[in-house]
Amino acid sequence: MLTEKSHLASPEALEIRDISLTFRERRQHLPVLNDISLSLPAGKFISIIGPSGCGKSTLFHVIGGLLKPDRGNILMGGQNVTGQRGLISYVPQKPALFPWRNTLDNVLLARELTGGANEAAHEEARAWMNRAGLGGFEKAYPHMLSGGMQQRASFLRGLLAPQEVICLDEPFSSLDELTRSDMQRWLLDLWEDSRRSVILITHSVDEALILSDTIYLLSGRPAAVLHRVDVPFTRPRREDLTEDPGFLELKREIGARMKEEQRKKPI
Amino acid sequence: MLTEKSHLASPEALEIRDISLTFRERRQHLPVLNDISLSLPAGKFISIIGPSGCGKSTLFHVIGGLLKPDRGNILMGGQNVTGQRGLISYVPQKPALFPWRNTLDNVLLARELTGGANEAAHEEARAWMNRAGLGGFEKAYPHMLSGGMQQRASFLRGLLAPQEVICLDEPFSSLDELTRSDMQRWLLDLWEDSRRSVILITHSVDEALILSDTIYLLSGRPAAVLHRVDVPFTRPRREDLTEDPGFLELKREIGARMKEEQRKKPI
Amino acid sequence: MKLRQLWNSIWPPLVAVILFLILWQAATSLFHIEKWILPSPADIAKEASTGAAGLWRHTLATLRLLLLGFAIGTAVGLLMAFALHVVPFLKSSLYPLIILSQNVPTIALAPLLMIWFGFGILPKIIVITLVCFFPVAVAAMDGLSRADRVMLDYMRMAGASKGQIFTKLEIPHALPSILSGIKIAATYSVMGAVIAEWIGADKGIGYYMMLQKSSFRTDKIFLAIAIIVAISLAMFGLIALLEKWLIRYKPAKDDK
Amino acid sequence: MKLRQLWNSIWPPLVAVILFLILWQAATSLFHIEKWILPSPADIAKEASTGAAGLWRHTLATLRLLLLGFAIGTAVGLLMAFALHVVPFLKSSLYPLIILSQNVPTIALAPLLMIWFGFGILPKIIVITLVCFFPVAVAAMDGLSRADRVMLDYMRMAGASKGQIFTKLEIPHALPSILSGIKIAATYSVMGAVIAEWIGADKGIGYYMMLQKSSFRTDKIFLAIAIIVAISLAMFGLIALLEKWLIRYKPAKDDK
Amino acid sequence: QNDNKANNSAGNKSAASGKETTAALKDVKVVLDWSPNTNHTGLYAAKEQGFYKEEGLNVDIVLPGSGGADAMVASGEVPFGVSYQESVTQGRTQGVPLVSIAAVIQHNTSGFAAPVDRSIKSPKDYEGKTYGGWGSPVEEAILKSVMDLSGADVSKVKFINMGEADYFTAVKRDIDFAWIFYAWTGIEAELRGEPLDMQYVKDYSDKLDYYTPVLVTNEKTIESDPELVKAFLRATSKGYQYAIDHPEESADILLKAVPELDKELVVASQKWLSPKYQDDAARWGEQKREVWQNYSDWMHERKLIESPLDTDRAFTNDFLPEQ
Ligand SMILES: Nc1ncnc2c1ncn2[C@@H]1O[C@H](COP(=O)(O)OP(=O)(O)OP(=O)(O)O)[C@@H](O)[C@H]1O
Ligand SMILES: Nc1ncnc2c1ncn2[C@@H]1O[C@H](COP(=O)(O)OP(=O)(O)OP(=O)(O)O)[C@@H](O)[C@H]1O
Ligand SMILES: O=C([O-])O
Ligand SMILES: [Mg+2]
Ligand SMILES: [Mg+2]
Repeated sequence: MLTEKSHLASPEALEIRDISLTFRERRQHLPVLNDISLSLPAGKFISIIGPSGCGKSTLFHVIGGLLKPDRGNILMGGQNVTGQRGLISYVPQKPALFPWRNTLDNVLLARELTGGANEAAHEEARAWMNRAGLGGFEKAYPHMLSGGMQQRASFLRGLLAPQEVICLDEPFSSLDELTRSDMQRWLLDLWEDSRRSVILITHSVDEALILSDTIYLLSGRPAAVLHRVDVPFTRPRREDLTEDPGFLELKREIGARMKEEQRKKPI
Repeated sequence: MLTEKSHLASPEALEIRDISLTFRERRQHLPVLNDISLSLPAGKFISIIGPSGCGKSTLFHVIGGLLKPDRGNILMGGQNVTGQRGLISYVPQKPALFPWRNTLDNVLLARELTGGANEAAHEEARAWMNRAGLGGFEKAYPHMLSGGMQQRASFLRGLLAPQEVICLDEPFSSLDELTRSDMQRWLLDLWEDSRRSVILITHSVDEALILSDTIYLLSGRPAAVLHRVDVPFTRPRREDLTEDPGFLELKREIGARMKEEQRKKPI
Repeated sequence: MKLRQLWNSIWPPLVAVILFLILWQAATSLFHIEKWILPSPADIAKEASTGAAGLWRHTLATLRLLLLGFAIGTAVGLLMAFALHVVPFLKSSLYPLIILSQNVPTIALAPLLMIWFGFGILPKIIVITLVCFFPVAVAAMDGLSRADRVMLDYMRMAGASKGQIFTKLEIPHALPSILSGIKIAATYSVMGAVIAEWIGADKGIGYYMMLQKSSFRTDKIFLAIAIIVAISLAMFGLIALLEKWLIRYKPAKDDK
Repeated sequence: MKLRQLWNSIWPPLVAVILFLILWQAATSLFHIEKWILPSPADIAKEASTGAAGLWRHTLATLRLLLLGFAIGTAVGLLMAFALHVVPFLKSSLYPLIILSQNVPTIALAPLLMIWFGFGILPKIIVITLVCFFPVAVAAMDGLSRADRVMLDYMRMAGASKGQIFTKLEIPHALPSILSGIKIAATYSVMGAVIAEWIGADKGIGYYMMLQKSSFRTDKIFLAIAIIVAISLAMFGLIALLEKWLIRYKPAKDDK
Repeated sequence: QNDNKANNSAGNKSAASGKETTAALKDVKVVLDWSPNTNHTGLYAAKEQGFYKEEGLNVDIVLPGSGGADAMVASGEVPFGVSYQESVTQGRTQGVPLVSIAAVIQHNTSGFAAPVDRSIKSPKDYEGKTYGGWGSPVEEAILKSVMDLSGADVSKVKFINMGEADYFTAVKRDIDFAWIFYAWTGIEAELRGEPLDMQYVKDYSDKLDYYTPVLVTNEKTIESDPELVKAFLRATSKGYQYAIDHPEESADILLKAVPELDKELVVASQKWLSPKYQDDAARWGEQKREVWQNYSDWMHERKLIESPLDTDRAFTNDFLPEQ
């Protein structure tokens, strides 16, 4: 039925259909994803919020083809791509920079993988590193960067990858609020320019509300979609949006829903 | 002179005096700490806020004796302990769990180092893991934990260490807001019970205001103390403190100061 | 399920070995290679079925020698690596002498050993030890010195003593390297024992081979080699099992 | 500054070697060890000063042989490790045969090599290759299979092909292991060349030693050993330099 | 413990033992030159027949391994060993205190051998052929002597070092002829049905009829315990006499002591060799001064040794039993 519907509608950039997954290690079973469905229309920005350990990163691993779900499918542009890799730009939760590459080469890695690490890419990477406060650290190895600097390098690496769909797993968690909002604004600018489709995991309701068109609230483990929140604010979003009463109201509502859920299943 | 003074006053749990440090790698010099002084009175809770990459973690490394400052001293209880190790309980920015130890054994590591990993410690660790939502993951290896779960394990490891002074480097950055405030509340409870002295690095002004007696704002690299903010709220702090007008005012003020600083030196 | 896993790890090498034997058999009969140049597997098997009884004694002697030598060699290699790792000055100064120890050929060493230590088991153990300790020591030192920086920093910050860093971080981290060195040493220990027996023995596979060589009995030499190979494989397999058991924490390569 | 670093890395081994030589000299004169059992360093030095001219030719021959053999052995070891790593089925099936290759003693192998390949350089290269490839292959396979899980997951998620994972992640990650294997192989290659020369050669250090053995010129044998050791140390040192140059990214052990 | 062992074996062979006492036997080692073969039969026979025990000796026959016997004996680690005239000569000129005390075989049974299909009938035929050896200057000098005496040119022989390969393997490829002991390799060729042509080196010059192998001891033992040397040689001489008189039984003794040896080869070799131990000498083990002198002169002339040999100290017949 669902399949029928989506074939009629214009294809989504990314559609996640009834994904379930259980980790099996020896005799232990840990159900992590429970019938998750969500969709990312082309050119849109969605966010995922859920308690720590509920299965968000695991969901990304399924989208990226790293893990095979027990049930359900991943569709991109209407095509079943479950288990296929290389279709998304990915910013992992841990920076995972390669210690033997300097920061510039790390930033260029994803571009290299798709064969586009030419002179122009180098220039672009340099410019972006400057923008992200990493100017002068092009030749520094990852162990010489601070935690937040590593995270920014990883973020740039993901942005420089050419794929349509971008999956960001808590990309700004180690940044101070100013650097963070600077990065957010920049991400929005880039996104508005290129109209790529973004899916973001975040623990910050503010961040989700500022950036996204839709927010999916996940339950505790095994993660299921608890709520889908459409963010009504017009774009481009105002700098002072966070003080808008509507914003605060929505924030409070999301907070309440999460709290309610967590009360049912304490973390 | 300064030395004289502190000998007269009651000794602070931790005092940082005019610490300066420059990273020297081949021909490159990177000044990171610029004459930093701050003090942590016994039984108090202070926070450090500063832009990403300014030198906060480096300061912790100096306190912990991992790095030798170019100038300045670290004092504990009035004694010069510059370069001495093992005097603090430490929660690093990256979890740094040992992949060959299961989570329980990782949590017990710091206790083991001080020779106190007895049956009681095991029980305590188990209870705390339950409390932190890690119940059932005692035997899981770190790679089987989510990012936030690893962070919580690392946090517990630090709490279980017996030292007087606790240094926390962004311990809650990967946690969702509910889990985070749960951990914060718990940390406060523990601290109020045991009256250990805590120094916390955080990017969240809310967090700093909720938890600490004093907040130090650091400038961009090389980090210097920009401002010292005494937090006036009574303890125990109310749950709804974040909606208190005084709280919001102080938060806005800190935000403004940081913004002003960052405008001078763009990240 | 477990049985199936076992079977899955056994059949590929089994097939390879059987294929190898078939090829060998085919080659010897196809090219009419004479038995005293290169006996066919069938010749060796025949020899084994008739003349194996006497070999048992030699096999046991060699086994005893090599297990003792391997144990001592591995222990020496580990202890040396530990000492040299803990005292960096020792490491930089003694490394040349360690390499030197690998470059004294048996023909120069054998008379010295015999003169100093007589005909007993001691000179033989020394030879095996010399062969075994080196790969273990090099691999262990390399593994020890490559402990993860972030974890090392944590340990130092947490006030871990040198000894604690060593036992709780560096050793567990170096374990895979060490086992890789021990695997190499296990393989060499068998040849080491054979060579040790050449420098003077009155039993053992090495002694047996020497006698067969002087009687031009190539088929018996190859029977001895088959036994050596079997021992080597067994040793390697045991270390691999030990490795699986010791290093359980690793994610299966393609889990889920 | 740089000079001082160099000096700091040179003097400890120098002192150790000199101490070793002094002890040796003292022992030989203290215990009246005869020259034909164990010559003293002074004897060897005297021999070197008078009789070294003729050795140059042999040294060159051995050097040529061992460099070629070492290069081929290392290449074979690496290629084998790469192939076996990329095709896990190959790995599990061929491992026994690789171990087998380390268990065929020279006395059985030499005649076969001679019959198949004659008396040229080829059989000798084969012997050195057999000696060298094994530690390289084992160390490389171990290093390749231990690539960091988080980075591996990233590479897969980012759509890296098997080849890209191999060249951009697994190889750089395995490099320290590989170099550790190559270091072992370099040390062995020298003895491998000497042994290869024993199984038939008309020049080279191994050949020279054999002749001196039969005319009781122990001092000349030890002179040959000194040359072997020098070559070995040089090889090891070169690999260590290469390692320093290739693996620059590591934090200095005690930076700041 | 030694007493016990001695008593047990003595009990089994009480007939052979004249002095059935509990007096402790003296432990003595003899180190061979190579793996056990029919050159050593007399030693095994003397042990098995109880001749050593009669002399109050408990003899242990040990293998030398790759180190060789000479260093063992010269250093005093082992009192007796098996060596060659050539080694003793070279060793002594280097200050190695070896002394030859008996010739195991009277005449040199070594020579150059080739499969018959190479049609090498005399040293003249070596020209244009390939010789497989181990690259020592002595080989080359011997070959040159032999060829010179037959009016052939040694420079027309191609030398190859065949290292570990044996005669049978070597002649399969590239190599035409090699230097062998007939008693072992030649007999094996007969047994295999691979007939060979052989030129014994002794047939070409008296100087090359040197002793190979010989029994050796070191100067220290001679000086400090001449009675031991005498006793050892008395028993050994009986052992070789037994081997001369009973080829088949003595072959069995060798095979029993070293069951790994090839039976056929040992028996055939023993039958061939037994008459050659004493041969034309007055008693087994006798060494002639001119043999030592001739060969060392020959070596010195060809610069194979650096200084002339003090012949009289290199060997002695003094410890052989009286006729
Ligand atoms: N080992 C090192 N070698 C050279 N430079 C280093 C090293 N460690 C840190 N730095 C530099 O020191 C500066 C401060 O790093 P630090 O980790 O202290 O920052 P931080 O304030 O903790 O930042 P964040 O909030 O991002 O964690 C950075 O610019 C970093 O590049
Ligand atoms: N390889 C694995 N094997 C077994 N269990 C795993 C594995 N990876 C993750 N898990 C489990 O799956 C659950 C979800 O993990 P996941 O990393 O997806 O959480 P998350 O939602 O991203 O949390 P966080 O916000 O803390 O990053 C956790 O309970 C974790 O223990
Ligand atoms: O943290 C947990 O959700 O278990
Ligand atoms: Mg996650
Ligand atoms: Mg930091």
